[in-house]
Amino acid sequence: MKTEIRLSGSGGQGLILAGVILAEGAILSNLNAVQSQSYGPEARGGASKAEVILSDKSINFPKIMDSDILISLTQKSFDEYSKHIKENSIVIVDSSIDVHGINAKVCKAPIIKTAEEVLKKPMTANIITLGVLSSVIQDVDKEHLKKAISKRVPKGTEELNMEAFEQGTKLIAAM
Amino acid sequence: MKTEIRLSGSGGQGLILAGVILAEGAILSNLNAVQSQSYGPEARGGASKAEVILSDKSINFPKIMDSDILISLTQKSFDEYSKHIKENSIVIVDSSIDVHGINAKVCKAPIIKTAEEVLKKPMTANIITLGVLSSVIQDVDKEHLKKAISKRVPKGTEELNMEAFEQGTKLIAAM
Amino acid sequence: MGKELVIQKSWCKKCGICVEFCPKNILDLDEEGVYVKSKEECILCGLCELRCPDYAIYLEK
Amino acid sequence: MGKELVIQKSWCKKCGICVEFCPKNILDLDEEGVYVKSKEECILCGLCELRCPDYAIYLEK
Amino acid sequence: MMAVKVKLLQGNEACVHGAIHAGMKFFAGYPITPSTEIAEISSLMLPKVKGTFIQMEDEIASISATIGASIAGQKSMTATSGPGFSLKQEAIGYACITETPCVIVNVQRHGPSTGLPTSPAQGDLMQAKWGTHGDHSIIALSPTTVPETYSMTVRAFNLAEKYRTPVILLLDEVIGHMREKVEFNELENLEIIDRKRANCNAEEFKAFEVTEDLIPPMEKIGEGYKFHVTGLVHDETGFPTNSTEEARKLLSRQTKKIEDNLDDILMNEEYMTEDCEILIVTFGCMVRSSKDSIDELRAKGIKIGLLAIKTVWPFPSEAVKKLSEQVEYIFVPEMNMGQMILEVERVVKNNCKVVGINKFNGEIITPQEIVSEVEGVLSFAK
Amino acid sequence: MMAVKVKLLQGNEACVHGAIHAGMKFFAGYPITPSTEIAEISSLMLPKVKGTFIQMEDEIASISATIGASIAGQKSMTATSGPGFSLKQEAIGYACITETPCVIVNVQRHGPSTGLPTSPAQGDLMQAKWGTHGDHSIIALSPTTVPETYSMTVRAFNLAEKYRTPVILLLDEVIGHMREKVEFNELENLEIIDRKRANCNAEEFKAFEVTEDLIPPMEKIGEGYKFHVTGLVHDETGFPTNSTEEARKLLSRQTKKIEDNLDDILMNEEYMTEDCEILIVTFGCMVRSSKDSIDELRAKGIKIGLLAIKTVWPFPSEAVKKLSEQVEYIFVPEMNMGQMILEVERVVKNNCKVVGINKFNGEIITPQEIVSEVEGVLSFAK
Amino acid sequence: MPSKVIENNFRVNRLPHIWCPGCGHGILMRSLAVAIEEANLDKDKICIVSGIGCSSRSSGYFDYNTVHTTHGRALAFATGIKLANPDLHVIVISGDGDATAIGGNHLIHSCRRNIDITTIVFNNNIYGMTGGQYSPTTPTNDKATTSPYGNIDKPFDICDLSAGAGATFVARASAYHAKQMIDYTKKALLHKGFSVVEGISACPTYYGRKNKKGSAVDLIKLIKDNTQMSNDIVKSKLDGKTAIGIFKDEIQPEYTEEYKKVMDKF
Amino acid sequence: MPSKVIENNFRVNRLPHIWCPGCGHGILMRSLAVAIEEANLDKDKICIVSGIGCSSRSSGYFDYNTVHTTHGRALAFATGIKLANPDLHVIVISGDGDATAIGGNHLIHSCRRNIDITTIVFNNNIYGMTGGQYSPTTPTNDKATTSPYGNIDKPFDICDLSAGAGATFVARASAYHAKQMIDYTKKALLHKGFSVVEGISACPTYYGRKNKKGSAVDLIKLIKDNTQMSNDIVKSKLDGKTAIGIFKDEIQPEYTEEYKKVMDKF
Ligand SMILES: Cc1ncc(C[n+]2csc(CCOP(=O)(O)OP(=O)(O)O)c2C)c(N)n1
Ligand SMILES: Cc1ncc(C[n+]2csc(CCOP(=O)(O)OP(=O)(O)O)c2C)c(N)n1
Ligand code: SF4
Ligand code: SF4
Ligand code: SF4
Ligand code: SF4
Ligand code: SF4
Ligand code: SF4
Ligand SMILES: [Mg+2]
Ligand SMILES: [Mg+2]
Repeated sequence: MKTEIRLSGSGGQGLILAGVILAEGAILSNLNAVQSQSYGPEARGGASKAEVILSDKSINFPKIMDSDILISLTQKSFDEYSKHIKENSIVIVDSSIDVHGINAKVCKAPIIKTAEEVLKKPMTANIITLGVLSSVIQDVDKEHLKKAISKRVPKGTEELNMEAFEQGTKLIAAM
Repeated sequence: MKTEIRLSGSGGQGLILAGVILAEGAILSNLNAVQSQSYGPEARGGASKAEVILSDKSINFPKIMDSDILISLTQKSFDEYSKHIKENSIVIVDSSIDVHGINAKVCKAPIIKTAEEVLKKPMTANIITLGVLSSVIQDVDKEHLKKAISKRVPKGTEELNMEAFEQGTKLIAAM
Repeated sequence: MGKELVIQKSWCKKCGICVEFCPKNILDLDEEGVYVKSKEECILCGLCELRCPDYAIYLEK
Repeated sequence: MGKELVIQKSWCKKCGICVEFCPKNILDLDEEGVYVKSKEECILCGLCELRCPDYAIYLEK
Repeated sequence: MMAVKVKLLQGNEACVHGAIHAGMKFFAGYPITPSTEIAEISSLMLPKVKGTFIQMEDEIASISATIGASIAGQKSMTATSGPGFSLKQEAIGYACITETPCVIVNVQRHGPSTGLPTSPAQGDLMQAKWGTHGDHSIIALSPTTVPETYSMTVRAFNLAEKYRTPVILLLDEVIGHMREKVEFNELENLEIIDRKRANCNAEEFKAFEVTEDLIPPMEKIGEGYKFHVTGLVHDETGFPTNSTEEARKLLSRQTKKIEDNLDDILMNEEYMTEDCEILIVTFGCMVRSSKDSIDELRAKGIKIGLLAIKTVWPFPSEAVKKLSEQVEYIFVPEMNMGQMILEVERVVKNNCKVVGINKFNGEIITPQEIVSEVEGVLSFAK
Repeated sequence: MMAVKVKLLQGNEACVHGAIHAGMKFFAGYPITPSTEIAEISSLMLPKVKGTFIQMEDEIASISATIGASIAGQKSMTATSGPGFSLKQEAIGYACITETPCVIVNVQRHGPSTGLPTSPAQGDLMQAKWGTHGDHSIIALSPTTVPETYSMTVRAFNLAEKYRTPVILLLDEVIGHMREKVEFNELENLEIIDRKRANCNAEEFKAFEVTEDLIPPMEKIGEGYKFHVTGLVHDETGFPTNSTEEARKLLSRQTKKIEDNLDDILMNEEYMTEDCEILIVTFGCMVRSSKDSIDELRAKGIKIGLLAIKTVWPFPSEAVKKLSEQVEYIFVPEMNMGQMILEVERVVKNNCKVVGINKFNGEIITPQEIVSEVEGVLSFAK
Repeated sequence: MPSKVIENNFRVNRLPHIWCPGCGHGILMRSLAVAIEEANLDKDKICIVSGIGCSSRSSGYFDYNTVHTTHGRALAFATGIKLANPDLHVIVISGDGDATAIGGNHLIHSCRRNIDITTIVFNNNIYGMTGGQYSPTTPTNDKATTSPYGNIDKPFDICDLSAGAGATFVARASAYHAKQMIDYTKKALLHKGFSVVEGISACPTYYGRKNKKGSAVDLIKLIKDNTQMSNDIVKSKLDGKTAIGIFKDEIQPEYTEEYKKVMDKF
Repeated sequence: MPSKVIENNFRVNRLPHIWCPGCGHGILMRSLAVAIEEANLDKDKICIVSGIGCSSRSSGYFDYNTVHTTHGRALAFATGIKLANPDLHVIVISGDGDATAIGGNHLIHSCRRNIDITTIVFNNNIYGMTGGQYSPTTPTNDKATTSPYGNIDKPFDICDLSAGAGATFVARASAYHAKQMIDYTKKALLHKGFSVVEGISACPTYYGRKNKKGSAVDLIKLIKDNTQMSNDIVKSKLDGKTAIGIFKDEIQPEYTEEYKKVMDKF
């Protein structure tokens, strides 16, 4: 079992942190995990991408060519990375994204809207995303994910982010 | 024909310049010449040594192992370098030097005394030395040596140095 | 002077600096960037242009 | 104070500094280095020691 | 059953954790991508262990302070990337000739010059050996996983202390920035080696004594053993000398103390080499791609194995030579224009064919690329 | 008969004379033994040819100013020795990636670190190739006589201009400080090559255009061709790009422009090789000792010859390989712990035996030492 | 369509620049362009030289001759460029780290030589490009990624340092004081000798965030609050303010002219 | 038998030193030893650090812990030594070239940090070790082997520069003013923070010869003639003199103590 997950969006959305938390949740769940990201040519803004590989075996090559699961929070990142998905893979996108002609199981979820309107904090989009993901990736224990979240998010925002996570888990159920 | 000449003395005596002038006189006389010196570990004072190789063929290895002609203006340099002379070589030393048990043709000349007493300029010892040498090294034209002297000595001291050279040539004749 | 306020919205990075420092307080941001709330009130002082880090707002003849 | 002028001639580099700056002008150089012309005139001021770059002249009890 | 302590760490993070485990008490650095996290995490962790972090004004100052701290008796480290590594070269030579233990991390990025500053590469391998002027020996280590970055940093300090020598830790952007599971139980038991101290009194102490093991004991400043350290050629006492014989002795000893201990210093990993007819020789993050490619090629029936070189300098000539006698081809995948391959070629002579697989565009070589390169060469050979 | 113009020049002096002949109009340096005379004589001569001399605050500033002056359109040079050469490494990479012609002189002295600062060595050979981080090509030349120092400095400028690349002139203390006869008549007629200028107007100008010969034309600042220069990976326009494909293209082209022209760039001298069964391969001042030793060994009936390598980088693999097929032994005398021998070994594989003759104590290897080493090996082999 | 001053001085096809939203560097970069316009310099003769850093990326946007060099060494490269062609207007753009950390020595020596180069330092009190480490101008006690417990270093005053080292024109303005920035920069460009204009900038992404100083707007307001117009650096400090003004403007022998006199001896 | 102060502080078996006859460095080196005696420092805790140059060779003669480093970097090494063991008395000996040319950046940053190190600069206005090239302190118009037509550079005032960069104790004496040299050096050693004492030296071999300024004695007399006792650098310059005095002496937070506070948080 090896799952290759790509989280993509724009600079400030915190998807790298989401990837880190996912990987941490996974190792707490006794899986192997490798997380990596590509930095832009400079630290400034622009697109952002995190990659996480989960496996029960050891993981060598640390990068993802084609993903099993693609998450895109922006149209631009979707257009770019939907080109690099495996057959029969899963694609999770924010509802704002226009998905066309790809051969995958697509889940649209109102991630950004939930962050802005339900949680009133746009920066929670990354943790909501994790909530969504947690419903798709069964091997990673939700409790471990939560543990990883509370360890990695800024002090004082733990509760808010727990709430965001819960909201995320509900989004996919609601679909 | 290859002649290996070592000029040795103490730091301020200008023997490197003498070596350079000798080499320059030699190339003006259509010989090949290589001049080199060893610098101390630092530029400060201490012993000084110049080496000149003259030849009508091309000269490869630029250093001297054992000399054909050794010049020493100080006891210390004589003690050091008289160990490295060829058989039947020529050794020219200042009269102040105590020469003992070496197998060479030794010429003692009052170089320093001449500089101090006749020319009243201790720093002319190097050029006096050249005068002495010029009588020993026949292949280098005296006129070429003089030309080299007037080119290389500090401006304004040309005449003084010509006189020093002439005095030098006389020293050996006087022996 | 016949100058006019011009906005090149595609260059606006929505930092809000022009909005804050407009002496007439007539600028604001929307999703895509800066816009003028009431152009007629603009006194063409050029402070927005002076301080826009992205050259997205300026006065031009 | 019971001090005395000492010279370690082997260390002297014959720069002449002590000679120049001795207030009593009682030092001089020969072939081997510095020497005292008239020790009795020495006022043990220590200026020679202070400025000798080679520690060849000094006062000692 | 003992609870397994696991952490998700970045390579750069693991490096600092390892360093602190090894006893690092001083870090001086200057930020540069992709090594910056090593400085950042050091600034966070060192005060907690009564260690010192300082951000110096540039890379030269950083390595100088690092060497100074080690002379003063603390285990010390600096970290940088290509451009900074170039700047540190003069001082690396000083650490060599003064036999000052310290660890210099270079998290390699694309070059030359500023190149693609956030992209990975392995273009500083040769520089790690030859970057400073004059003859000298150097130890350089290159890990392939995050846990290994931890243990290898400990090892870097240990080798530095044991052999009184600077040790270069050659990471690359891939290893430095990836996060991976680190299991601490074993790592926390890693042995720690401290420099040998004098076993004589201050009067008898010679700071660069020629001992039987060729490694002079090293004292701390401030404890009565007043000694002199210089970048000039020096004799056993540590004072400069112009003796050509002392120069010869000094440089010979400093080389020999490394060469006599290759058994201890060299470290390789072999993977499926027992029966292999084709061999991959590589290092750093390329070991990861190579392992995947080997699994794939083995599945296709190709008898291929791997020699993963962990101590990249001194180069493990004997290990490579031995395997070269067994195989027909050696492939050397590198994220550069061909550096380790030069050493491999020199060592294997005509024993087998040597083929480079190179990428120098800021991208990691994929297992697929290795597979197809190997298959291409083999099919062509048929 | 034309009057023969001869002068007695020091190697360092000949270097400056050659540079001025080649059109040097800018020198920036920082004093260091044994290269200092190059700065001193430049300060004396340059104002007379309307050129500029500046003593900068350190070696990094010196090479940076040198590169700057070349970008501004002047032929420029800097000179240093080991420690300074180490410091210049970062900027050398910048000159490589920006393809800025300039000449960097390293008058080698003993190392590592301060070593024996006034004694000769050849310990920076590998550093000349590998000293800076990241992949790059470099041209390095090493003369063996004073007249050759003159002509080779001219050649260094010519190659720099022709191939838009920094060129390293690797002198050693022996050549730099010895004085020898220089006959000017021929030297004064040496051809001078200037950088290729654009043959288009400013609008069409691409500062890093991929031309057929792979060498982009180079314009001067201030003449209307407004261009951008960066140490980042850049495309033909000269502006930075993150394209991995452009990165590959850039580095490939910069390597290829050298490798495609080895015929023009490489330069060796063969001495008594026609019938030789034993070969000496060496460079710099060691060529002089070797020639004398060959004369002596030939007199004893030993068929020995010499390959004197003048362009030390790129290494003349083909020439060495070819001769290695003819001989039984190659001896490589070097005033270091064995650097060129590594290249020789790599290239000759099993063709013949390779033996190093090394001295790293600050002394030149004498002809006698080479003779006895060769005789020793041969008698042992019998 | 951008404004005239942008179109006339920038490589518009490379805009918008890479800097973060609200980064003060954009304001300072425009100020320089306006100053160049107003100083009426021949654009073919302008050469912009920069080091490495967010600030130093500006060279690529100007439509003059532009040279993006190595970290800290811009002034050394610029010295070579200026000496090789004294007709050029050589302008160096640098960051606080580039100019005063790794590049500090080249800065003080350029000041000392009084070579006719104008240096603009975009001072955001942080290393922006590498993600927010403290710089030699980060105020004591401030946080940065390498001073998680508060910075214990004492900051340089760039103007003080430059004046002390011998620069003959020294001034400071800011991203808030863009008018003054233009004015001082123009004067610096027209000054014969080595001139330094410090432009206080703002890095919302790292400096602002690390120090909880709010948005880009907040940072610009902070500049306004923490400064006062004054030509007296020391007195302003006593008021707890940073002085905005021209601190030094004097004429002394200029390096390339002095060198020309040497050449003219022959 | 050398004098007590020599015997107590030097490695007598390495004397006489390598310097030329009349070299001012010898006088300054003795002054430092006397100052150390008078300041009553624990000699086991003294660490002398030097760079490369004639002046920097002095480290080898002192019978303390001594570290002879690379050219220009002594202060960076010293910073590491001091931070690794704050109990040490770290003293840096440097030349004008070592401290202000290649080492200029480390000097100003050490000043800025106010780290408790005492730096003595043996300023002979020339690079002595390499044979007489001009340095950043060579007066304008003077000759050197690299300024055969007269130096066009403007010299640094080492005290000005250090004070401007943040050193908290700054003084100048000379080989002529050996008493003051001892006195100021002693004060510097006892000062908590970064202290700089410039000692005007004399290089008869290169500086003297190149500038036809006569013998070692003449050079020392010249120092006497060209200086005046004054604590005002600027005013002295107006008189055409170099000031001998203490120019700055203030207490500010010291770097290793500040760092200790960070450690003490845990
Ligand atoms: C030799 C070298 N060291 C370090 C770096 C990494 N580096 C790039 S920019 C920078 C600092 C930038 O700070 P500053 O000059 O203040 O510019 P800013 O980004 O804040 O505008 C550093 C440390 C480098 N590129 N080269
Ligand atoms: C990196 C490096 N560059 C240059 C040198 C050569 N060098 C040695 S000492 C020196 C200057 C010495 O001048 P200063 O510091 O004033 O000391 P002084 O000899 O005058 O006492 C130079 C340039 C060196 N050793 N290392
Ligand atoms: S020109 Fe002045 S008034 Fe008009 S929008 Fe801009 S800042 Fe406001
Ligand atoms: S200042 Fe410029 S970038 Fe910022 S909001 Fe206004 S128009 Fe947009
Ligand atoms: S102690 Fe004073 S008086 Fe006596 S010799 Fe020395 S300087 Fe002269
Ligand atoms: S000062 Fe010292 S070295 Fe000079 S002459 Fe006097 S005793 Fe001799
Ligand atoms: S990181 Fe800071 S300095 Fe760099 S572009 Fe962003 S805001 Fe500007
Ligand atoms: S060269 Fe000058 S500085 Fe060096 S020892 Fe001689 S006199 Fe002193
Ligand atoms: Mg900054
Ligand atoms: Mg000096």
